[in-house]
Amino acid sequence: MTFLNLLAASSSQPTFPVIPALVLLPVFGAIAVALTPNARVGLHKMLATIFTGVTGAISVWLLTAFKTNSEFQFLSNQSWIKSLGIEWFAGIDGISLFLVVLTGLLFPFVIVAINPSHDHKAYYIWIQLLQTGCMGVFVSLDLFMFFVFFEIVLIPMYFLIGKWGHANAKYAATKFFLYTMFGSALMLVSIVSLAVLHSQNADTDLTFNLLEIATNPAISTNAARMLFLGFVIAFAVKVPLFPVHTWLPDAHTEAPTAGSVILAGVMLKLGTYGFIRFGLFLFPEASHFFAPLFLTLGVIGIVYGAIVATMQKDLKRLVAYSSIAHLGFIILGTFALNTQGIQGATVQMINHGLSTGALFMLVGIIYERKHTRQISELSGMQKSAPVLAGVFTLVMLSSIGLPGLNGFVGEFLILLGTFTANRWWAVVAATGVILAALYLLWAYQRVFHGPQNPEDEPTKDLTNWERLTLLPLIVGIVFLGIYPKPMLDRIEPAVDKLVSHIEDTIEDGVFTEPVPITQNRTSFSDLLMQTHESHGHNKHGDTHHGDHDEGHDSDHHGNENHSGGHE
Amino acid sequence: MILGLSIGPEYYLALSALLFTIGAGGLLIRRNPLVMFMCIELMLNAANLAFISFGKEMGDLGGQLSVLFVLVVAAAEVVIGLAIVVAVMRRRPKASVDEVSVLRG
Amino acid sequence: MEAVVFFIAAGVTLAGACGVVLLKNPVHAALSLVGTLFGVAIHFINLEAYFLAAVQVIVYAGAIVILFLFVIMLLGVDRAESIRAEPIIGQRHLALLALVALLTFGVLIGVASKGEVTGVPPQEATYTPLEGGLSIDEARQDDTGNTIAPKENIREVGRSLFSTRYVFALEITALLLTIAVIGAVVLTRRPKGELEPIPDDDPPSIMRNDENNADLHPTSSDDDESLLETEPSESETSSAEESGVSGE
Amino acid sequence: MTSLVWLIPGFPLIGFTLLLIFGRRLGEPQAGWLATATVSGSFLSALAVFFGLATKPPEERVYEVTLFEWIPSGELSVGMGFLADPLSIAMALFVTGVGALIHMYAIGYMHGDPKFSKFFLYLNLFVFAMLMLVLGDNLLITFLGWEGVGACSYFLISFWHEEPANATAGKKAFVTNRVGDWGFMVAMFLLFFNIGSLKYSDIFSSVIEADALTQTTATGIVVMLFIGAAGKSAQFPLYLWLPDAMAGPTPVSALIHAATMVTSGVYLLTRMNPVLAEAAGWSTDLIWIVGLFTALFAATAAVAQNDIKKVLAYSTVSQLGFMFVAVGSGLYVAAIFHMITHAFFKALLFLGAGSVIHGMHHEQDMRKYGALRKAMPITAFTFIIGWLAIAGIPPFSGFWSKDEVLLAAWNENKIAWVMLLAAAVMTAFYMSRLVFMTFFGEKRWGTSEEEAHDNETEKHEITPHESPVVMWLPLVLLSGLAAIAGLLNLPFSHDTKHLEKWLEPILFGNEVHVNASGQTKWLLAVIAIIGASVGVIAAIFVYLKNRVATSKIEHAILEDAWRFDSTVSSFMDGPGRRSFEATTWFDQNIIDGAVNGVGKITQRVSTRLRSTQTGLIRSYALGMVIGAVAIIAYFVSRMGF
Repeated sequence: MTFLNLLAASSSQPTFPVIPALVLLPVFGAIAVALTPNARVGLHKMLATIFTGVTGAISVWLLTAFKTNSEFQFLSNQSWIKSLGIEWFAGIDGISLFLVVLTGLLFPFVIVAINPSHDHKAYYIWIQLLQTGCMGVFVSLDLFMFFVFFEIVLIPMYFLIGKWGHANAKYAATKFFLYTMFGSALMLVSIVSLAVLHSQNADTDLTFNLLEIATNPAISTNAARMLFLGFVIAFAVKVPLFPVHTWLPDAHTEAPTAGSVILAGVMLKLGTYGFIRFGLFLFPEASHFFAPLFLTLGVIGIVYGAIVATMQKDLKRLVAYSSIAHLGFIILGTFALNTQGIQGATVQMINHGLSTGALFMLVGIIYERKHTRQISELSGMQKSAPVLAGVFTLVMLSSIGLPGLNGFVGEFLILLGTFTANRWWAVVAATGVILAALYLLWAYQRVFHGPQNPEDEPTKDLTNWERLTLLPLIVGIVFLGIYPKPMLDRIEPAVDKLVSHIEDTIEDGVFTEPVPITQNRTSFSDLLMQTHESHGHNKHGDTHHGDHDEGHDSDHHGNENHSGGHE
Repeated sequence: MILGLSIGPEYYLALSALLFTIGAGGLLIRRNPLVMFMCIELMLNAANLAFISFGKEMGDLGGQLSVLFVLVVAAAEVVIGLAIVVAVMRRRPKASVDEVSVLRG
Repeated sequence: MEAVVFFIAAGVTLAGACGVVLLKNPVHAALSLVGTLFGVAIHFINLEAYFLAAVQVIVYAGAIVILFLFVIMLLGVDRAESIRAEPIIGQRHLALLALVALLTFGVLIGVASKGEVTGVPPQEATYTPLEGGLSIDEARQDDTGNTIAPKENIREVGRSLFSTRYVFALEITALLLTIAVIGAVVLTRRPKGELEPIPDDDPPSIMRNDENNADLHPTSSDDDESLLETEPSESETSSAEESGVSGE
Repeated sequence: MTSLVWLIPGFPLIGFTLLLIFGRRLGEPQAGWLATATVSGSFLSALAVFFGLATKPPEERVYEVTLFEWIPSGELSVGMGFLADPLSIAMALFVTGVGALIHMYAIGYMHGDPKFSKFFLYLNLFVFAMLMLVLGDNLLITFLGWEGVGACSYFLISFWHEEPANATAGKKAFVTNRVGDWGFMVAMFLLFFNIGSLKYSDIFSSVIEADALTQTTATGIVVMLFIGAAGKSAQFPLYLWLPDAMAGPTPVSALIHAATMVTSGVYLLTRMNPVLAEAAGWSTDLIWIVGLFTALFAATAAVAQNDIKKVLAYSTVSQLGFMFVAVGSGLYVAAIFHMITHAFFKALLFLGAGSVIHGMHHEQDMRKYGALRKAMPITAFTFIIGWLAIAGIPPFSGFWSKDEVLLAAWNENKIAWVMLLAAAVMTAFYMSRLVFMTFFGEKRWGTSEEEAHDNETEKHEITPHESPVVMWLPLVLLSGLAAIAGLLNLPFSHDTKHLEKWLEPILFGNEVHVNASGQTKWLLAVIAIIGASVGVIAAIFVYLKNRVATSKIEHAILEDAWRFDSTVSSFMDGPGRRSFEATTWFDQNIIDGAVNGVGKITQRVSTRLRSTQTGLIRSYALGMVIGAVAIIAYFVSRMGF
């Protein structure tokens, strides 16, 4: 029971229930807004700001309270559904820390900066529920709890897109919802069967506890691979990864500015975070086995997204495709399976949240000025709106990955890690850097450079309020570009632990020898029986199945290693 | 010779099967709601007959008791059903069952 | 002797049933239903279920059929209904098939498995009275030996009704009847104001009409349409205040 | 004093921040003076560091300081650190020196521009980035500067962005540079993969002592670095952006596209000389061959240009080719020497051209010039010095450095020497052409204006005038430097080779030693002088005496540089664009179409199924009965008879 040790280790943490507060405050905020009369729009906004703001403050306080080590901290553990071993088990480590902070800060920022076009009350309720969902995903260490939050997120986003979106909002929202639901259905199956198989093979009672399952791997390789696929398909849709990405441009284009900012800033990270926390942590062998596939998909995503982005006519669509390319980078780093790669991926999540979020803000501002997002209808805005152009340039350069701005740190680490893992993928992926410059600069030139067409009035420059709201993002972009060390230091131990976990698993051969792929296409029932009998062999220790037996021995051995590693 | 032969349960069961079939046929063919209800009663009676003959065969009183309950249920069902029929007929006086085909009143 | 009674009663029952199904006039149908019910009652007596036979006559023939007649008279639907015409396509043929099958199976169960219909031989059943309920034979032992008397049957039924096994079901039925009464009252209460007749919407496709073939292609709702279009139109028609950003 | 090294990039950074905050309020001249002051400040601190190093014995002339750790991750640890050693300080000195002069010049040149302060903002940022590039103590800091100068050159080229051509030129420059940066990044990955660090000191120690690189790896690294260098230093196929980059204001052309940024490729290769030493021969050969080809190619293109700045641009490309020849053949000192002298005289030429353009009211076509030496004497005088320098006439600086480069080519390969000499002759020719068309001959501006459209006001406007003092003072200073810079490295004896001695420590003995006797050297030098004068004389015949029709020389194909640029851009607009559009179509119709297709199929099916829900009670009843029959059938089938 290594996670019990973790609990003991975390006993020095403050008794104040940080994480429940983080997750539940927005819900209270939503309730509070719901209780106020419809007409009091200002009050709604104030309440939402206060509650999300307090959440943000707590998340910032986490930064200081966080001890730089590889353990999960601020653990909170409540039994939820005893009979099924489902519990509320939440904690934060270096990987999730900054995502939590990003979630905590981006929502109040969006609430303050952007006002909905109509239905203020419902808007503020939904957006706060959305924050709860995202927060819950990033902190949950229980598979079932994770799934619940992973699904909760869909509903507010569906309404945010569908109700406050643009012309085709209904279409986009429906597509988004169905597409992501399709993925998560597979994940639910995998979660349940994973828990069942684990409890059967490890002779424990049913548990969904992530640490427990991950640190005592007990399922056969084939089962692990199947379940891994079940998980990562959900994540791949959420990220979104190359072949299943088409919901993203529609959702981004049709969503209101706030929706786009949150979608790019936080929600896409649910997928990438899931890849790291659940894909890699639960199925080290499988993720190592499937790494080439996902590296390839990541590279395709980078180049392909960049190419398609170049040809977009709609500014928002262009940014959406650019974020497909960025997320390709994140996947690449994740499946490099080494420190630089995963660390870079984690950093890149934050960076992408900052820069793409800012880009969507700016596109929203432009749309508000010009009432169009068609690049062809915009021209020469730099002359009349220099500050807007300057801010756009900065954010664009950070998105291109200019050294000294945040985008570069993540990209460089990812490419470096990928190169040390498999060099050719990195070499190809590095061309994405060229393409990024191509499409963003071209779009910038068409929108901001060139002559102003005389008939339309000069564009209004950024108001002081807009400058104020954009300031935090800009500060973050510059600071993380120049001095990312604090962030990297906090992330590194957790990443190192994860990497060593993967390496141990692969080297010790904790898993039973894989049977040929042809037998890999077995139904889950067959898998169940097969793992069952292999388990039976282990119990009786009869030796006419060499591979099973060896696997079993090293299995125990591996367990000892892990439990030792956790004290 | 008829006097000679002893009437086992199978006779009753055959009879109830016949009765049930006739009732079902009426239910499927007639369009007058009231008549359809009567057909349902026929089928219920067929079931009762089967119950009792089985009960006798097994020497258990349970059959008879379940018939009792069936009677009660049938009564309740007829009451509600007829009430519905009355309610519907009030809206469209010459309704055959086929015309009441939407979940709207 | 038993056989004679059986066949007469069976004749009455089946004749009544056929009457119910075939007679055009609901009133006649109801009357022939009475015939059937009496026939079934006779069978009950034949099967030594005296109490139920009585109940059958009283409740069914007495209460339910009268209720039917009341409703018929109330609604004045003593009009003829043409059994020749069948509006639903294929209803008759399918019904015929199903009924034949039903009958064969019923007869199969009844006749083909002569002897062990229940699977439990009588002699065993005799000595294993199910808990709560009282065995008929046991009741017979209890008397002086001649054939069982009606009052015995009634007493047994009553006793086992309130035995641990059935008492709960009894309560439930009481509740059910109460609910039924309330429901009837609620349903038949004439609502205030003028009742607008239900709009005649086109009948379903399998009805034997000609003008409702259009129904084969129903119109899809908004979401369907938006899903049907392959690619969102680039033209941005939404107005200014639909873009979320605002400066104050 | 060496510890002041961080001040060198510090000053421009301060200037940048101040201008960013107060730039608008400072307004017309003050902003410019502030920027100039900061750059001169960093020049002074560079001098201080230089003397600090000079006082030490040669082997200790290395000073490293790390301000803070920038990117730590696993075994990778990159510090925000500076490296002061002979090479970097030499670079820093002429970057800041020339930079300060150009800043001062720009005050006059940008006079009256609405975005005056923003211009100096960018200039300061550029100088900062350039100094980071030069002074960084690891490849990543160099890369930071590398990308920074690229971004600044993007800003400055598209400074007057209302003109679409300028914007396009800026974008082209950035993207083309990015292609080079790709090579740079891959080279960094290879180095880290094999050595585990990006710090120069670590790399050199492990390469030289531990011999950490196999030859193939080193070759790969060199090729990748060369791709990066070619992108930044405008070598053959990646030179495309430089001629277009002339769209920027002339001080920018002088600072970025002549003196400093474009030479950073040479700096990088020189800096990495231990790796070059490890690499296979063909990779270094590739470097000098490409350099040679570029030198010839650009020289031929320069012959036929009519835009004064285009001529200078192509000549810059060509001169950079010279430097690469030197680097490729292992004479790093010659490369650095030529880099410095070139920085002086090319900056001078650009600024002179700028002053001409300024005087001619932004008329850049040389065919509309002529006989300007009376109108603007100082400009003409300084320009002529620059011309003699680049043409390689002794005793001006260009002669000495170019002679070294020619010697390098001779040392490498005789044919290479011949071709390079041809390039040098052409250089002399087209530069003389430029000078004659601009300052000598009969004036063509007044008349051309009249026949264009006789309009009194324009005719008055066109009268050229000498530039203000802030503009001609830098010209004078630079002309002085261009004249005497040869003293840095006179080939007569080892004592006069100051630069070589100075750069000794950082070359780790990788400097190739020319195996040619004294006589050969003298002979080569003489031949070089003869070649230069031949070029000049030929130009005199063609452009002063008009013995030969210019059309014989200025072919159209030369004018647009063998149509290479147009071919590439037409390819980009044609097949390239079409392939992109095809991909987009694929995304919209195949991938997204599949998704929507699923949705449509579902709808079709459900529409069919919906018609089964008729609402007819009796058909439902029929369904029930059939179901009952089925169930009974099942049980009957189970019932044994």
